[in-house]
Amino acid sequence: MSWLLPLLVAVPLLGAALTAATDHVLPRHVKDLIGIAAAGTTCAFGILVMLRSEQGDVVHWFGGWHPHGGVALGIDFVADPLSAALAALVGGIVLVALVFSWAYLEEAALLFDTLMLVCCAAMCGFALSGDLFNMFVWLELMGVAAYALTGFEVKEIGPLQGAVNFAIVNGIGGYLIVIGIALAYARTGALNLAQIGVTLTTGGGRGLVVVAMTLVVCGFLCKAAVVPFHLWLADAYAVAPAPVCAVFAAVMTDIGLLGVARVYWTVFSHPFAAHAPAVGDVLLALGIATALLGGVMAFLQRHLKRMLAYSVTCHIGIMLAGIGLLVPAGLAGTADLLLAHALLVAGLFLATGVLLALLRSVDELQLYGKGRRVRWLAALWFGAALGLAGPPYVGVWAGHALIDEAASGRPWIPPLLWIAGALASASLLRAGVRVFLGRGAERDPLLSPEMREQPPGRGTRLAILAPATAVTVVLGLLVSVVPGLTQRTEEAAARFSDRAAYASLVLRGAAAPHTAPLPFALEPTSLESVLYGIGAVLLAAALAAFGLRRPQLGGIPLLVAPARAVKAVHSGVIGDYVMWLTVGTAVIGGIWAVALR
Amino acid sequence: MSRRARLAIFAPALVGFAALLVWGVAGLPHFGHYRGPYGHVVNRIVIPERHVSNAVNATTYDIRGFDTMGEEFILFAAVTGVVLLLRGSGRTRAEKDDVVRSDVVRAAGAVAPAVVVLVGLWVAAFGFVTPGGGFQGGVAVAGGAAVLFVTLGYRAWSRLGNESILDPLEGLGAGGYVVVGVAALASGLPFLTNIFGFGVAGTLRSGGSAELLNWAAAIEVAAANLILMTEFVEQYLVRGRS
Amino acid sequence: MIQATLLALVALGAPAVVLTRDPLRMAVVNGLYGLVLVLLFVALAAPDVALSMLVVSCIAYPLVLLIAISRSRS
Amino acid sequence: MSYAPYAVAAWICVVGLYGIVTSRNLIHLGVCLTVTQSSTYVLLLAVGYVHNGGPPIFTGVPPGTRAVDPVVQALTLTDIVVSVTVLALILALALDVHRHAGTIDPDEIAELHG
Repeated sequence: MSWLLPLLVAVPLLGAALTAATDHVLPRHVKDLIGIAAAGTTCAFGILVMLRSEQGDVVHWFGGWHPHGGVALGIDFVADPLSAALAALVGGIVLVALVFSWAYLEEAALLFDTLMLVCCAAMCGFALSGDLFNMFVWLELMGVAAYALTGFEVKEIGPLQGAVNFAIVNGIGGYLIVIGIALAYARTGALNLAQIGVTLTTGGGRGLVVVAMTLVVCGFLCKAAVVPFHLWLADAYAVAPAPVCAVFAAVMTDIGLLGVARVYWTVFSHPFAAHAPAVGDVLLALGIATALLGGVMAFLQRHLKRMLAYSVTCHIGIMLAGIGLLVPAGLAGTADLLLAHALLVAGLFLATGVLLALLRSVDELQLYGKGRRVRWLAALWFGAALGLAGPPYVGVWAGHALIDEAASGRPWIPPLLWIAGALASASLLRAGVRVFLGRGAERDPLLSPEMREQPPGRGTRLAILAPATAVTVVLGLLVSVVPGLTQRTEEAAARFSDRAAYASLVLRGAAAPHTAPLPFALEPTSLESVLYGIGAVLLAAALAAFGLRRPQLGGIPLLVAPARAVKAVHSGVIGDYVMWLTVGTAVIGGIWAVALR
Repeated sequence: MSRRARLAIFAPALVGFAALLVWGVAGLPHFGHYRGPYGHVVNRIVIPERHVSNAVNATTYDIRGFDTMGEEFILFAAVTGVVLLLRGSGRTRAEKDDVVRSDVVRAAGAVAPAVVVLVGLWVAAFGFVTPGGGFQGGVAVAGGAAVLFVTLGYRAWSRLGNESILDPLEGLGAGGYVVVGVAALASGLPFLTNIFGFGVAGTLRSGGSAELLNWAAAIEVAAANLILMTEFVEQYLVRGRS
Repeated sequence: MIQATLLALVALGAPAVVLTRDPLRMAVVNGLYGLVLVLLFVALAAPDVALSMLVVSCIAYPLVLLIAISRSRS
Repeated sequence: MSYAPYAVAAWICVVGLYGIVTSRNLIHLGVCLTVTQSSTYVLLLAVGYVHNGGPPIFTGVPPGTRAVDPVVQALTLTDIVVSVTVLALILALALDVHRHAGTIDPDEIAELHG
């Protein structure tokens, strides 16, 4: 079965090479079919690997270079249920995006499939890789393909600026990771995650390990767009074509979080075991700050894609907080949340594509009341927006509930995360009411206009766009009621965070003991999470109503001034972004330097 | 934010960042005291196990050959991206004049780069024996060819730079690397396993199927760089006309 | 001794590149910086890397940079 | 000398970052990125160096000769490819930005965007 692992990367890469080589020979729909077939195969293989890995992690050593005496020479892929599920999700989302773009992007499809497939392969490779430098390679590959996809609409300045900021911030993040790798390598003489982890369990060199962790984690946080590394995200996601945004928002951002979780549990959990709360609390604080800031910024947008981009930032923060709790339940919550969020936000981005195709705009105020006749889209929009708040047994609720459980010792954490999610939902609901129902104030001076986006050609086929969007949203709403999902993610998260078992499997081939099959049932949940879910929906509705009425209520200076200040920080100037990146790295490193010494 | 404000926040942050880096490198072993084990093991085994005398290339195309596959695709994706950005910018492909008109310059320009191309091929061929390999050779071939065709004239250049030759070649180089990997998989071995056995150390074919990967990389790198240079040179020529 | 000298040159070269604000001059200084790096890599017993850096800093960087600069001035 | 190469690598990284933040020209900024990345080459190669070690190429030398670490060299090769590709992409983006905005000063581009 381990032969399936390399195919998760090889199939999309072969598809990419094929579509590029035949760019001038084959007609467009043949290339689209190649792309769709490659993405579909990746998704199917990912699901197979995920099912197989439930009985035990699967390892593949490239080139047959098995480790000798605890020294790993080659590169390995390790499929545990979480990473295999992420690879399957990547394949699935890319599949939906390619199907959507088939009917959406009319003429500009030159080399589009090629880059999407490369991006898909890179995300799968990153999810499965068990080698620190190999992770960096996939991260760079993902980035290079993504920068070009962002600047896809080269006729306008917005996409170009977004791509430049994206490329520079992520490029610097990559260098931080390489410096961290060099430090870890000098200390351990290894690049394999398991081997680095084992070697770091002995010996001193504390400062070096702290700095290596800081640099690698900050590098991944650049990709995940966590405060203060998040500024590039909205610039890039607001401007890329809708199907590209769906892929970026649903899976590419979250890949950075997987990187953080992976290096923490395989490498750094042991050297800092005695100070684990100091490591976790920094991640937790960053997560909460990101979630709240993302929610507030989403509320201050009128450009729908920019709003969605900030809602991604918000949920990334919630997920990071789940990881920062450093317990398997928190990680499991993050995984469930990631799945539901990926499907819902991909659906919402596709919905903005439909809006752009039908109504020629993605601006909340310009579209005021224009969406009245598109009832099906309204239903999907409101459904997805509510699903992101997490009413009981809908959408992201199951993930939130697991995080609540993990944070049981610290009751102040869950409300903050629920409020942040409600803020993001509120902005989407507010936009939905304006666009689809035509209610509320028609102007709001606090929401500044953004660049217009060129609508796609007239040849879009709604018969494909509508089902693609609908399937994604409906699947996302159903994640919380899949029987047995919660138990399986919890089990998978427990294995993901078991450093010793991972190391002995990778370095000595020792398989983990077989676990009993898990039931297919809904797990009983605490009343608390049900109440939080209801509360979040009510709060989101109230905030949305406030947002609709705010201009009539007159200026509330206490709110307006801070809102403008927060917006001013997101300036679009790359120098500012890199400055904040440096500040973030220095501060995180400084805190860890003091706390972990 | 004004430039002054940005610098005022940046300066202390940069000092902190620098302090962090210094603290990190202070924990390194003294310079010149690499402790291993990874590199030492690789140096010990390349000749007995792989019959390859250049340990760097054995690492690049065999032991860590999978990294190199990703690397080839980084180049592939970047070139695809550049093509997308520069070709898609709505400019027409007009007939362009040749840049260099002096025959003497042309003759000199034809001989010198031809030598570079040959050196590039040599560098790529002997990668498993001496320093060099697919990447270095590929860039040299592309660079030589680029100068050659700039001096020989744009028409000759655009014939070579024609996407209908270079794009398939690039796809072939990148895809070929994956195909070699899948071939091993199809014969029941792990991805990218060396399936052709090993040659004699110190000779041209000492790498086994890693040699194939080396050539796939050379083709990919040469084609990718030529496409890249074509796109940029066209930018220059378009300006010369307008 | 050779290593120390080359390291010092690299340490001076980096700010020289960064502080040269005129792009054309910067391209030239960057080429020189690349050559010093090549020599340093040779001194660090890394001929393969030196060769890569050589082809990159003599062929790829200058061509792409010079054209970009000439375009951005029109 | 025992820590000098590491210090030089850290210095290059800091200098490059300074250049990126203060840059007023996207082409200049792209080159500053490659300078920042060159710190990683120096660090990687320095980390794998062995005193009096030869290059890890064993053509015509007796087996067991002292040699430096080949792995960091392979990593540096990949790193160099990454830097070339990122520079090419940023320059291509800069050319398109110039075509549409008439400027490649990051501050001015952001103002245009609003």
